[in-house]
Parts: sequence; C-alpha cells; structure tokens
Amino acid sequence: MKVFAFVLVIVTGIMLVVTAADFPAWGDAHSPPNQYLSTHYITQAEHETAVPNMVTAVLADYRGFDTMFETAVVFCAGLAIAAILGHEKKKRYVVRRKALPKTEEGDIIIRMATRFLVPVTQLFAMYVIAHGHHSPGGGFQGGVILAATFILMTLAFDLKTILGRFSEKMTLIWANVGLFIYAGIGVLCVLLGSRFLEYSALHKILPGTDEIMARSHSMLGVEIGVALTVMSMLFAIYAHLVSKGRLEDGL
Amino acid sequence: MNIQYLPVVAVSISLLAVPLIILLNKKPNLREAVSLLAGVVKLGCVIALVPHVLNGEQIEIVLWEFEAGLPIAFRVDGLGLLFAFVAASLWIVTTAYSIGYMRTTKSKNLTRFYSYFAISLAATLGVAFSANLLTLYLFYEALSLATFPLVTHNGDGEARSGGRRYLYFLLTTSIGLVLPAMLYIYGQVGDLNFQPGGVLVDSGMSQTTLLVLLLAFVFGFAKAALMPFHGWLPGAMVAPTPVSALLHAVAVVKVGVFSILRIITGIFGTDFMAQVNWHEIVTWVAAGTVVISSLIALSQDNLKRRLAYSTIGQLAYIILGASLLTDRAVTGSSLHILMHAFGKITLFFCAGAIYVASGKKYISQMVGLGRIMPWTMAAFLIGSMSVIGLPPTGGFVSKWLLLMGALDARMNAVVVVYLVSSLLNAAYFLPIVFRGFYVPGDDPTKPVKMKEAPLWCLIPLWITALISIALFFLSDTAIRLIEVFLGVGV
Amino acid sequence: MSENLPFLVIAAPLFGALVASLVGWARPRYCYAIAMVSLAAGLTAAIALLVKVSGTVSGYEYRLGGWPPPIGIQHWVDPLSALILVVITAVAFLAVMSARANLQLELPGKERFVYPLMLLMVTGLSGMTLTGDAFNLYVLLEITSLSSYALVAIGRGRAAASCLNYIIMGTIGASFYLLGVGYLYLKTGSLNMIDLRQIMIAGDMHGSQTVITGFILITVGFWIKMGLYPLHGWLPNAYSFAPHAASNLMAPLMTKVSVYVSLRMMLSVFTPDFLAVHALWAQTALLVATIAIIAGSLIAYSQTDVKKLLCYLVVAEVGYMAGGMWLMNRAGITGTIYHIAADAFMTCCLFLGASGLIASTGSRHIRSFRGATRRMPWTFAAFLVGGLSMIGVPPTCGFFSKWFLIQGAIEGGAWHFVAALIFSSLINALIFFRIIELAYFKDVEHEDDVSHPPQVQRNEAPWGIRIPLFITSVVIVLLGVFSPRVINWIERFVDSVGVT
Amino acid sequence: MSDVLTFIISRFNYWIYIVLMMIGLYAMIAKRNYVKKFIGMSIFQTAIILFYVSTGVKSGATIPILEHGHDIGHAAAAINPDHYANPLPHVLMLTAIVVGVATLGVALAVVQKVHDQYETIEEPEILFKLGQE
Amino acid sequence: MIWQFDLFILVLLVITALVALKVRDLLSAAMIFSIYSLLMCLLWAEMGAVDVAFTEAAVGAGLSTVFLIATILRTTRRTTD
Repeated sequence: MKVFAFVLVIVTGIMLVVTAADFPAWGDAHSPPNQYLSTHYITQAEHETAVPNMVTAVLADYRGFDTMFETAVVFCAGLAIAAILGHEKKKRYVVRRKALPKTEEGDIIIRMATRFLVPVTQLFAMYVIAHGHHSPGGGFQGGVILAATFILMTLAFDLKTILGRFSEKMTLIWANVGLFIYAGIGVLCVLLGSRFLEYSALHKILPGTDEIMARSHSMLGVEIGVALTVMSMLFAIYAHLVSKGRLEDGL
Repeated sequence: MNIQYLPVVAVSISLLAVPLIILLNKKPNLREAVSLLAGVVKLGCVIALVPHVLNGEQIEIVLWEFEAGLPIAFRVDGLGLLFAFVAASLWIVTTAYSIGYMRTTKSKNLTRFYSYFAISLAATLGVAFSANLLTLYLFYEALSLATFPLVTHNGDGEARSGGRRYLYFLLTTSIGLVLPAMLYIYGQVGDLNFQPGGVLVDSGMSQTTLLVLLLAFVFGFAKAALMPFHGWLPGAMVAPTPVSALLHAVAVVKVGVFSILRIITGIFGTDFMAQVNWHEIVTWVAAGTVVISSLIALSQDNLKRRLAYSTIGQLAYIILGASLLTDRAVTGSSLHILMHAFGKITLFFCAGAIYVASGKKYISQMVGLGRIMPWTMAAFLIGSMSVIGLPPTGGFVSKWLLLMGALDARMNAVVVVYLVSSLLNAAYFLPIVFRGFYVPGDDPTKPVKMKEAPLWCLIPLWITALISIALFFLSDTAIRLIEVFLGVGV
Repeated sequence: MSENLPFLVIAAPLFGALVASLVGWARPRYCYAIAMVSLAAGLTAAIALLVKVSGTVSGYEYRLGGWPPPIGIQHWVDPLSALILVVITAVAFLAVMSARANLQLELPGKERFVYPLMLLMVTGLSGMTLTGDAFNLYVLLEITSLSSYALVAIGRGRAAASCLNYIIMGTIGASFYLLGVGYLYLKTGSLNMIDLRQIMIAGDMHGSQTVITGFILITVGFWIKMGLYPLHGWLPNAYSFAPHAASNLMAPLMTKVSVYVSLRMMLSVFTPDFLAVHALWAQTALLVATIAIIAGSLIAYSQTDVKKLLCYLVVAEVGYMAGGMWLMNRAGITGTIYHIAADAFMTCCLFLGASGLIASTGSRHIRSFRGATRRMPWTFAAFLVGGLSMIGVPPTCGFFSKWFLIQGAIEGGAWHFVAALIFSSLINALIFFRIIELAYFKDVEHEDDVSHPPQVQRNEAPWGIRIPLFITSVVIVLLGVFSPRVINWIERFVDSVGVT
Repeated sequence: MSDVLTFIISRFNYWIYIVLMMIGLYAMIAKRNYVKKFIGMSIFQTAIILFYVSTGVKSGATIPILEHGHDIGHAAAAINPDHYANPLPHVLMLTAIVVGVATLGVALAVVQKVHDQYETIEEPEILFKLGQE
Repeated sequence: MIWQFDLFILVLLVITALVALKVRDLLSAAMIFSIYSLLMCLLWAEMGAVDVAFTEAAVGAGLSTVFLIATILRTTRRTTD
C-alpha cells in the first residue's frame, strides 16, 4: 500500500508541478482570476448591495445560493452525526435545570473565568455577525464562536448541565430556524414576484428602504440564519462526538 | 377486416390465449381447448393469406417505429408464409399430441407448459413475417427465452443442465455474433429491410468484411445447428417429446435456417452473393455437417438423440441448398423446410408414442416392437421415407430439387454429398423399422400382445404421416409460393 | 410561478428535510408522509420543467438572486438536464416509497434521521443536475456525499467500517473536482459553465497545460465518484452493507448523477473539439471502461451475496456509460444519456427487488431465491423485468441503450468496447438465468411426490416494497416502448452541443 | 540564473500547496490509523484552499473591504480594483472550510462507531477482525 | 507582504504537516495539527484573506481540533502508525 501510495503521489505531484509552471505569476494583479469577475465585485459591490465588505456581499448575495447550501451542509452533518452515533432506547436529554450547580468538584478558577468569559465572548460573536458588512466576519464565524462558548462551558462544567440548558432538541429547533430564515427569505422574494434569493424584492415590505438597502438588510437576516444553524449544529456535533452519542458525560 | 392486420392477428392470437390458459389453470380440458382453438384461428389466418400472396399482393404493416427507417414491421411473402403454415399447422397437431403424451406421463405444471408453448409459437410466426432484420432478431431472441422453460420442463438435474447449455449456446451466438453484425450493417448502410436484391450491394464493403459478416450470421443463428455450433440440439432432447417434436424438429431449428435463408436472399441477395463468391465456404461447412452428423447419428442408441443428429444433417441440407444460389437449389431448400418438418415430426411423435406405451428410449430395446405397436411403426416408416427422400413422400420432391440445383451449379461434389447422405439416412432409419417388424422380440415363444399408444398420440402422428404423403402430390402450391417469392419459374 | 420551477424542484425536498427533521423529533411516523409529499412536489415540478423546456429552443436559464450569469449563480435547464432531473426525482420517489417497509425491519427508531438525510441527498442530486455553476456543483456534491456517508454508516454490522473507506475515496474525488475547477478558474477567471466554455474558446486555451490538468483532475475526480473500475473499491462494500432503504436510493442515483456531471463537463464546458484534439484520452478512457465492464461482470458472476452481486453489476454498468461518453459520436452519446435514465430505473428495480427478497426471506444469499416463483411470484416477476433489462432483452429499456452504445462503438471503431458490451450482456444473462433457475426449480423438497403437490407458503415482499417495485418495472417497459420519443429528445440535446 | 530563481520564488505558494496536498493524499492512502488518515484529509483540503487563496492574491493590494465603507456612496467612483484583493476565492474557500469541518465531523463519528464495534481504529486490525467474522 | 516571512511560514507548514502525521501519540498529532491550522490562518491573513483566516482560526485551529481530541479521548490515543 505504501509503495503504491508513494508512486501515486509522485505521479500526481509531477503532473501538478508541471502544470504550475503554466500558472500566472503569484500576486499578479492582471491574471485572469483577478481581472474578470473580481473587478466587477470590487468596483460594483457597494453600488449594488451597499455592503463595503466585498466578501460578505459576494457570500450572502451574489453567491447566496452557495451559502444556503453551505449552511445546509452543516445541518446535514449535524443530522448525520446524530444518526450515526445516536442511541435510541435511552432518554435523550436531561431535565432542564434552573441554575448551574453551585458546588461540584473541579477548578473553581476555571469556572469563574468561564462565567466571565462566556458573556463577553457571546457579545463579541454577535458583533461579528452583525458587523460582517463592514469588517471581517459574518454569520459563519459568529456562529462558530457562539458554539465555542457552549463548548467552553461543557469543558468547565459538564456536558449534562449544559445540555440541560441547550438540549439536543433545542439545537435541532434552532438549526431549523436558522435554515428556515435563510430559505424563507429566499422564498419570500419568490412570493413577492422575484426570483429566489433576489433580495431587492424585499423593499416592498421593508419600510424605509430602496432596492439596494433591502439587499443589505436581507443579508443581515441571512447571516443571522447562518449563525443560528452553525452555532447549534456545531455544538450538537461536539456533544455527540465527546460522549460517543450518549449525551451523558463529556470530557 | 383489413388484410394488413391478418399477420398481426396470426402472431398475437397465441399470445392472447396465454392469459386464458393461465386463468383456466384448474380446468385442464378447457385449457387445452383454448390452445387448440388458438391454433385453428392461427392456421386460418395463415391460410387466408395464401391467395393474396399468390396474387402478388404486398402485405405490409409497421407496428412501431424505433428509429427513423428502422421499424418493427411485418411483411408477408411466399417463403415466410410457407414457414408460417408449417409452424401453425403443426402447432395444432402437437397440441393434440401433447394432450395424450403429457397426461399419460403425468407431467406437472401443464399450464406453464401450454403458456410457453403458445408464446413460442407467437415468436415463431413473428420470425416468419418479419420485414426486416431487427424484427427478426427480436422474435428470434424471444423464441430462445420462451423455449427455455419448455426445455427444462422436467426440472431434474439433466433437464437443467441441458437447458443451461441450450441457453448458453443460443444467447452467446446471437448476442455475440448476430447483434454486432446487424449493428455494423445498420451503421454502414442504414437499412435492415429484407429486399430481393439485398441491401449490401452498393455498400462498398471489402471482401473480408463481407466474409466476416456472412460467417457471423451463418454461425450466429445457432438455431440452425451448423457444426460446430450444434451442441445444444442433442442436449435439448431432454425436453418432453412434444417439445422436441415441435420446437426441435420444426419451430426453433427451422427458425435458424429460415433466418439464414433470409440473410442470403434478403440482406446479401443471391446475385450479390454469387458475385462476392464467399458462398462456397458456407457450402463446405454445410456439406461437412451433413456427412458428419449422419455418421454420428449412426452411432447413437438413444432414439431421440439419433433423431436430433438427423435433424442437424437435414438442416445443413437446407443451408447447403441455399448456399448454392441457383434457383432450383434455393427453391428446393425452401421446400425442404416444409417437407422435412412433417417427416421429422412424425418420427418424433413415434419416438414419444413408443416411450409412452412401452417406456423404451433406446433403439437396442426396440427389437420386435413392430408387432406390439404396428400402427406407430408403420408411421415411423413413412416418416423415415420422407426424411430419406423416397417417393411417394414429400421429402422426395425437395431432395430432387436440391439435387437438380446442385447439378445446375455444377457442384458435382455436392451431388455426391446429397446422395451419400441419403444413403446414410436410410442406413440409420430403416434398420429400426426392419428390426421392429421382422426380428422377433426377447422371447419368441411368448404370444405378442398389441399395446398401442393412446389415441391422442396415435391420431396426430398419423395425420402428419399422411400429410407427408399428401405433400408429394400437393407440392405445387408450395412451389408456387416460393416462386412468387423468388420471382422465378423452375 | 412557472418561471420559478427550477427553484421549486430543489426547494421541495429541502423544506421537506427541514420539516421532517423537526416533526420527526416528536412524531417519527409522520416523516414518511412528509418525505413522500415533498418528493411528489419535486417530481411534479420536474415534469412541469420538462414540459416547459420542450417549448424552448435550446434551454432555459434561471438566475438565482437575479444576478446575470457570470456574476451570480445560474441554473441552466436544457433537454438533457430536464430529462435527468425527471429521472432523478422519479427514482427518488420510488426508492423512498419503499423506505418505510425496509426501515421498520432494519432500523426501527431511526426514521427521524433517515428521511431528512434522504431528502437532503435528493436536494443535492437535483441541484447538481440543474446548476450551471462549477463551484455550486461542488457544494451540492458535498451535501449529497455527506448525507450518503451518514446513510451508509447508520447501518448495522460492517456498514460503518466500509463507510470509512467510502468517506476517504469520496473526499479525494470531490477534492480533485474542486482543484480542477480551481485550475479552470485560474486560467479563465470564471466559474459559470457556459461562460467557461466561451472564454476557453475565445482565448484559444485548449492547448493550455492548466486547462488540460484541470480537465484530468475533474475527470478522475468523477471517475472516483462514479466508481469506475480500478477506482471502484469503495462502492460494493458501501452499497451492499448500507441499510436497504439507503442503498435503494443511492445505488441508482449517485453513480448516474456523477456520470451525468462528467458528461456535462465534457460536452458543455470543454466541448467535443477539445476532446478531439487529445485522441489518446479517448483511447485510454475506452480501455479503462472496457476493463471495468469485463471485471465488473466477472466479479458479479462470482458473487453469492445478492446485494454484492448487484453492486458489481453497477460497476459494470458504470463502465458502459464511462466508455459510451468517450465514443464522442452521436450514437454513443445518445446511448450513454439514454442509459443513464434506463440504468437508474433498472438498478432501482433490482435493488428494490433484492430488498423485497431479503425482507421476506431474511437472507441475502443468492440461494434465498429458491422457489421464488411460487413463494413470491409477483415480487420475482418484477425483479425479473429489471434483470431482463440488464441483459438487454427487448422491449425493456436496457435493449435500446445497448443498441445505441454498440452502434456508437462500431462507428467509432472501438471493437474492444463492442466486445466488452456483448460479453457483459452474456454474463448478465448467465447471472439472471442462474437466478431464474433457482427460482423455478430448486423449490420443493418433495419433488417426486406427484400425488400431493406440496403446499407452498406464499411469502411475498411487503406491500410497501412491492408497489414501488411494480411501478419501476412498468416504467422500465414503458421507457423501452416509448424509447423513440426519448431518443428524439436526447438527440435534440446532442445535436445542440455539436456532436456528430 | 536569477530568472529561474524568480520563477521558483514567484510560485512558491504553488510549490508548497502541491507538497502539502501530496502529503495529505499519501496519508489518506497509506496511513493505517484512521484518525491519522483524517488528519491527512484535512491537510489535503487545506492545501486546496491554500491554492485557491493564492490565486486571489494581488501584490500590494489590501484586504477586500472598502476603505470608506461607512459613508455609503462616498468614494465609489474612485475604486481601483488593483488596490483590493480578489474577494471571490475567499468566498469560495469559506464554503470549502465549512464543508471540510463537516466532513471531518462525520468521519470522526464513523470512527467512533467503528471503535465501538471492533475496539480498534487501525485499518489492518479492522480488516483482520472483519475477516474473522 | 514580506516574502521572507511568507517563505518561513510555508516551510513551517510542511514541517508541521509531516510531524503531525509522524508522531505516534494521536493527541500530540491533534495538537500539532492545530498548530498547522494556526500557521495556515496566519498565512492567509497575511495574504489579505482576512475572512478566510478568521474562519480557519475558529474552525481549523479551534473546532476541528476539539473534534479530533474528543474522538481520540473516546477511542484510543496510541497508535503504531
């Protein structure tokens, strides 16, 4: 196997190296990818969508259909992992508790630090989501950070406790809500007589906007949808992986 | 009714009978009545077509167009009608015979038996009426598949291995040789219709290509059992006798030679064949088959196997005649389809009757049988005479034409082959009759008691025997049909 | 609304998946109904789309987000994609219809995962068929792959272990495709398929090393995804150990859609002219396909496990299509496209039949066919229709695809491919007649006892499997009977891309 | 000589991406441990992402966010495309990263399930145990 | 953009990739893979792809590693490979 793999890798590698000689030089501003569509996105994005962060504009508007399926991929992965690792017979989630347990073993410093860190981090995540129009970031990054805060809490406390707050059922519901927001905005455009995900149609129902601002605002909605799905599904994936699907004790 | 639809009715009537046969599963008498009735209707359709064809009318119908210029279509001409007549008339007789045979041997699954029998007949008539090679091929394949359950009807190990062999041979050759050859022709010429002058005349194919194509067809239609692709036929003799009789003396094997005749006359065209000059290869292969199979038949002790090898030889006769390309030879070989069918089916019926009445399968056991079953053995004699080619039986007419054809073609070697093989035929049939009548049985002192086969068996076999004789006198109509087809006078 | 049909085809299963995953939490029983309704909606939309496309000249575009093509993502519906879309949605509908009966036996309690995953998979597959954007195709490919990984791994026994291999091979295939698209992007700056073709023609890039490597990467990537012979390693295990409900859906569709995408890339992005320049590729590909057909058939012949046998038949059938598309003539391409449709139904029929058999006998050994003609005449008859189609017996659709493929191969002078096609037909005949023989004869122990015909217990497959099975077998015959119309339809596409 | 050097240096990203990709491919095929295989898979995927990102680089350009973005419509007329990096590969790669992590998650879940069944995550041992069944 | 810095990271990337696949302890492999991701993220940030870098930092260096560690702790840490 090793010899075979080695030969395969060498052959493929040589093919790629030979091809790389044909590439435009690295960093060339006049190479085809940097000219054709790129120019349009750079110069027109703000005109057409009122979003200065071109990445967000392309992500959520020009190629919004891609992003919807990117979100669906995350959703699909969450379902997949629950399906693969899930155990049926047992009770799947614990009773909701009102407060975090007061006295348990574990490092008090870590727990206290977590208590301080989590709200701040979540606030930052929301900033990342909301400010994606103007700075790096957006729904996906924000969603990951939100998921990370929950993971941090499971590390500091334990999985059962956190699942009591954010149960598997809740993750499913929020993930669905996220995708529904995304796809729903798309369908809304259809209902308003435009094509799928053609946000400009939404200016008819968004007060005080023109077609361009409608695009900008819808993108925010879309980003929120992405964030919700990513947050809940990534946390659910973690919860399943860390407990081999039993959802009882974490690390 | 429009005359056009008659061939369609003739083909499909037995298919329509199938649901009825299945429905009447529990009522054997009705079920068999349905089979007989369908047979009569079918024969009626075929006979109704005869005057039209003799008048030179074009009866053509397109059922379904698969691609532009490539339809599934029927066209009735003399050769096809002759063949259809053979198949349809013998179906009635065989159905009657199988009632006697299958009931006496207490076979099971008779509903299945009659259903597939009916389907096979539909496919056979489909081949007979095909207007182009594609249609012919489709019905040819359908026939292979529909007869498989019949061959393996007994369901024991022997039947299964025989059936497997049957299917392997037929499918391998037809899919492996005929299909690519047909597609090649279609790709090159764009026409698969049988035409009097052939479709390959102006194709500009090289000599080698034509040879390959010719051999692909001649061997690919392995139902014709040309050596070395004959192996399935003796193996298929494990089937119940009515099946062997109808399918392996008439329907299946004749479909093979009929297809080869169609290729030679309709795709290559006799004139073009003569021009290309490859037909002699076929002549020699067929001649070899005639002689070798006759010799093998001599050495067989199992009666049905001897008949099978005899069939191989007689089929090669037909191909041999066709490959000579003279008008009289082609007429003779077409006629031999008819004559041999009635002669050989008589022989098979006799073999079955002997088995039913006495349980004997081997020739060595049949000493003195003529006294026990005189009627059967007398019919056997008539059948033998027809196959050998002695007057006053139909076989004489066709063999005579074949001989004349060989003389026309100035192929003296072929004349010799025909004569030698007729002698061999006599050598392997007549001793059976002779020993049956004149050599006393195991115990000469014991009084001989007649123990004939049941009437349901006996009557059909006498019918076919008598028709064999009648054909000697009535061969005119058949020859006329062929003349119309070939457009010549003999 | 009719303008929005392409989106409806995709949105129906997507929303179905969402709703099913939610409802499934509380009421798993309703998942089946939701799945059926959404797939029926998808099928209806696909058929409506087919009708709509028949009224246009070459095709019909749908701009997602309203952006003009190279800037935004575009759906491109031409006769080819409309046809394949109908096939996909129809087969998915039938396969999912059988899922309930299978799931009850195999994976009770997992309905709430299986149906949403199946629906997501159908979403991905339909999207791959419709999309006109090379990168969008990658995303949809991944959603399809992810759901299929899960559907395989959810099974019992060896399913998970075979899934690991599947994931690795699947990721390599998808990544190769992604890289290939990257190479094209690097050279052209565009991701839209039609745009890519135009830029490549206008810039005369067909000789460029980058484009050539991109093409090789894309082709090899999809060879892995479709399971062409030397790269097929993952396929038999993954499909045969997957739950029947999943393999009924995956086996007919996954490979076919990969073939479709490969064909789409060759014809619509790279153009036949480009491929004609590199004659060596066609020879290599035909050789590989020939080997695939022969090897697949032979291995299938040696199998005793029914599902494994069918999987190797799929491997052989992939060889048909992978070779047929490289014939690059009218008959060859027509045959390939027709075979995509025909094979989807054939494979579906066989897998449904096999799952019905396993459901009623509990064994997946080929011996469990014993006496099937008496125990389950209807199930077996429907299964047999698929088998006969696999052999290529008219009037089933299998005959007509073979007809065109062989015709194309003869025209192209690819005699080894002709030989392989015929060889595999024969092997298929052997395989299915072995099964018929088992079903017919080896049934009753007391064969000799004539007076008391043994009472055979009727043991048909559950209705939930039988109904889709019947429908599929009827479709196989209808597709054959109406093949002239289908062929005409396909030739409309073939002529429009300039294949002669 | 310096030409060759410039040629090599100017494409250094591409060389490295090929090396990383081949490392990943080799690991996916030849490594026996499934966790290692999937680490290899991630390396393989990030290598492709590196390739894409490298195609969008422009020397001397800044990040693809408009500088005066907050005052809408202000400097629109004066945007010079050469001043900003190409945003399209970035968008594509965001998607690819997500797909990568999703695949990794599913793969690891399957690894856990296999470990449940066979008590090992080494390929040869799993094959051995499968052979014993 | 400083090409020396670029070069340095690229070389480090190859080294970390090799080491991650070479170490016998899976937990170390996961951690080194995390470093690999972080370096990658640095490289992308330096190439101007801030959004990608941000995502890779969160996903590659963060979540992927967590997933890997979770799996390793739930299965086994040792390998002969």
